[in-house]
Amino acid sequence: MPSPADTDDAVPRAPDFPPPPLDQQQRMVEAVLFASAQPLTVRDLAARLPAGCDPAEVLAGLRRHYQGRGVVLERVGDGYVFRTAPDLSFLMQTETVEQRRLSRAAVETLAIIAYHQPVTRAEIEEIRGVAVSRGTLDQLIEMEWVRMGRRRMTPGRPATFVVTEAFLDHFGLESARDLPGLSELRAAGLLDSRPPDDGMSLPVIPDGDDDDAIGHDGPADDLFDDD
Amino acid sequence: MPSPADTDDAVPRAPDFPPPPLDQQQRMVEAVLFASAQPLTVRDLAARLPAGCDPAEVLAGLRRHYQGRGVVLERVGDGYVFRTAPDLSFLMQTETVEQRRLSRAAVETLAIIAYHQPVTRAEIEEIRGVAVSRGTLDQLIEMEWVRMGRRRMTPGRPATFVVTEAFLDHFGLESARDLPGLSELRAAGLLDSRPPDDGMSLPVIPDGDDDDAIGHDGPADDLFDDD
Amino acid sequence: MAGNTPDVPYLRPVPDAASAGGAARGDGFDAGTVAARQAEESLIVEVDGYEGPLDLLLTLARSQKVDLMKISVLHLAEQYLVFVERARKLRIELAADYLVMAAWLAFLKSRLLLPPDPEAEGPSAEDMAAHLAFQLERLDAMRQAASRLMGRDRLGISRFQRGAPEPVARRRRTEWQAGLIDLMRAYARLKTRDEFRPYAFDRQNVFSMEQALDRMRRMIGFAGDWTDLSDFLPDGWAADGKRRRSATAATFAASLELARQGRLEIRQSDTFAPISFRRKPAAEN
Repeated sequence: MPSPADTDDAVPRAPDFPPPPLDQQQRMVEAVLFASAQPLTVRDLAARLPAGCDPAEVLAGLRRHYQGRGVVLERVGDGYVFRTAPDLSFLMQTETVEQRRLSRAAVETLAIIAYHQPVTRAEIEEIRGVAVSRGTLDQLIEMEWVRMGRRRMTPGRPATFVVTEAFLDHFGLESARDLPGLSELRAAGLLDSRPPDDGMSLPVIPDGDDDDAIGHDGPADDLFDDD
Repeated sequence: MPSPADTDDAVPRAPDFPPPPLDQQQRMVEAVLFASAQPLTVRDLAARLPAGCDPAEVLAGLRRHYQGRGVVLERVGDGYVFRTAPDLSFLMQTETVEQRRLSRAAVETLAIIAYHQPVTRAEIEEIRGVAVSRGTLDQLIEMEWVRMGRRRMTPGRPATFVVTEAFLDHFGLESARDLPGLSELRAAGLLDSRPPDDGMSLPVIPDGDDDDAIGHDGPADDLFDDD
Repeated sequence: MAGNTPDVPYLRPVPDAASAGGAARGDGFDAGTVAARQAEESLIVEVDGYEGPLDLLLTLARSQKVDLMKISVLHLAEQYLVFVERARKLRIELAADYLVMAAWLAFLKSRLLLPPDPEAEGPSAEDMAAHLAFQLERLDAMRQAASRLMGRDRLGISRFQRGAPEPVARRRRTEWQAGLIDLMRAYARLKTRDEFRPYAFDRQNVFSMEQALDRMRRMIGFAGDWTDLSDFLPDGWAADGKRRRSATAATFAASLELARQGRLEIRQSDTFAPISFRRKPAAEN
């Protein structure tokens, strides 16, 4: 078994023991770098390889061999290391996709922004009849379906909200103007036909943060359940 | 960025988004396999690669590419993994993993399970002529070289034992069919399970839980010491 | 197999003096006998290393220096019995399974030496011998397989995994499920909210027939004489118009139900005149 080179050794190694051919040296460097937990320097490699090997030369050849492959030989400081090719780094992650429904508050807020954009938060609250929580708007902005528009030139200069291209993309709309109008919604049967107004409407209940919590059409249905 | 394959998706991915060319797929498989210390199956690979890729197709080419290199692509059961070429082990003193010392009983039991799998504990005892201690099997199971197989459909429904993929990986076997000398042993009838007729079987002393205690510090342990 | 506990070694250690003395007294025998005796004694000294009778048998079988396929089981049985006999002479206490094996082999030996008994049941002596030979060969084969296995290019000894595996980052991405239809429904709901919203919040102003029935059942017992409907309305419901209407309607409906059950009488002197109730006297009985 060849012993590792120990260049500083006082006794020179038998010079009549020729170093392995370059392609064998390349295999050796390849294997050693592959198995190593840390980058290895030329000196590290020389210490591991049989006497007479020339790691520097071999490294250059190895680097060429891996050029354009899925794995590349990188230099890190003084050391060399195999790494996944940078353009393939996307393979080094797995993505788990979680399907979730938007909360009712979020859908309603989104709908209002889509139909009324640019719209201020106060206007959204007026239409929804409840306060809009910071979280709901943040979520829609984070999803990139809603973004801030221009400030309204009214006292307080409130921010407005508009829908984004990503929103149009997701919902398959050319523009927000393509959203069907109320009469179309009614024609499409999307408006529930409820008992007519009996003039007993109540004032809007101002709401705290959790506008999600209100049980919406629950109680109304129950009242008329008893046959 | 290409999204990961999600073959079971109800909505088929845009078919106008063709899979990458084969040489790119090979790079990708190379990168993913190179990054992993454990074998990955074709299915694992497909889950990581862009939709439409066919890892099985590029694996053969990749294997050829690494033939004779310092690092080789090995097949382990259903998986594929890069390992350093065995002839270069002399370079790897630094990486050599201290192997847990296996008792002679454990090594023999392992071999019997590998060659006779699925095999019951009673059958192992019949072959070895001594009781198999719980500890020996536990050790092999803990090392993840052995696992429980199906129960035998015979009276008492005894558990059977089989070897694992980690076993194949450790011993550099593509499959249990590649065990050395398997076909010769089979041809010689030495792997037949011959249930001994009454009066023919040699006495096996049924044992308690810990016959491992026998000869623990005796010579038996040393018999199969590595090196 | 009573008396065999796993902790008991198969053989008690041989006192040094006994074995050394035995070997020393080898003078005078011819060289072959001395070698044979030494071989046997070395077997005994090593007996701690045997993993039971089959292991010992295999070692003895190897000393025949023939292919295990051609082993003489008769000879092997004799070797084993000699071994056990010697152990006894050396005052070595053999474990029970060694003695059981000795008895079995003695039986096999006698069967092999006697002419076959045509009346005998069970396997023939040749079958038993063949099976023993098979077991020895199989154990030997498994031992060889084990050492070949351990001699393979093992992971971490000859073959190595990637020293710096690259981690796979796990990312969780949330895909929000919302279609145009959800959006339009939500908007439609908002725009028509006023049409049905009151019902959602009007529960406090509605006195249900259940509540009215409950209340009247409790009250009617005390109403011995005609009592006006308005006296049955719950506290605080008579002042507000909406609540009064709801409570009046519910109470009247409840009274009809109680009248139907024969527990109550209803009286109204004229159209739009006040309605009054009393407990139906018959209901007392």
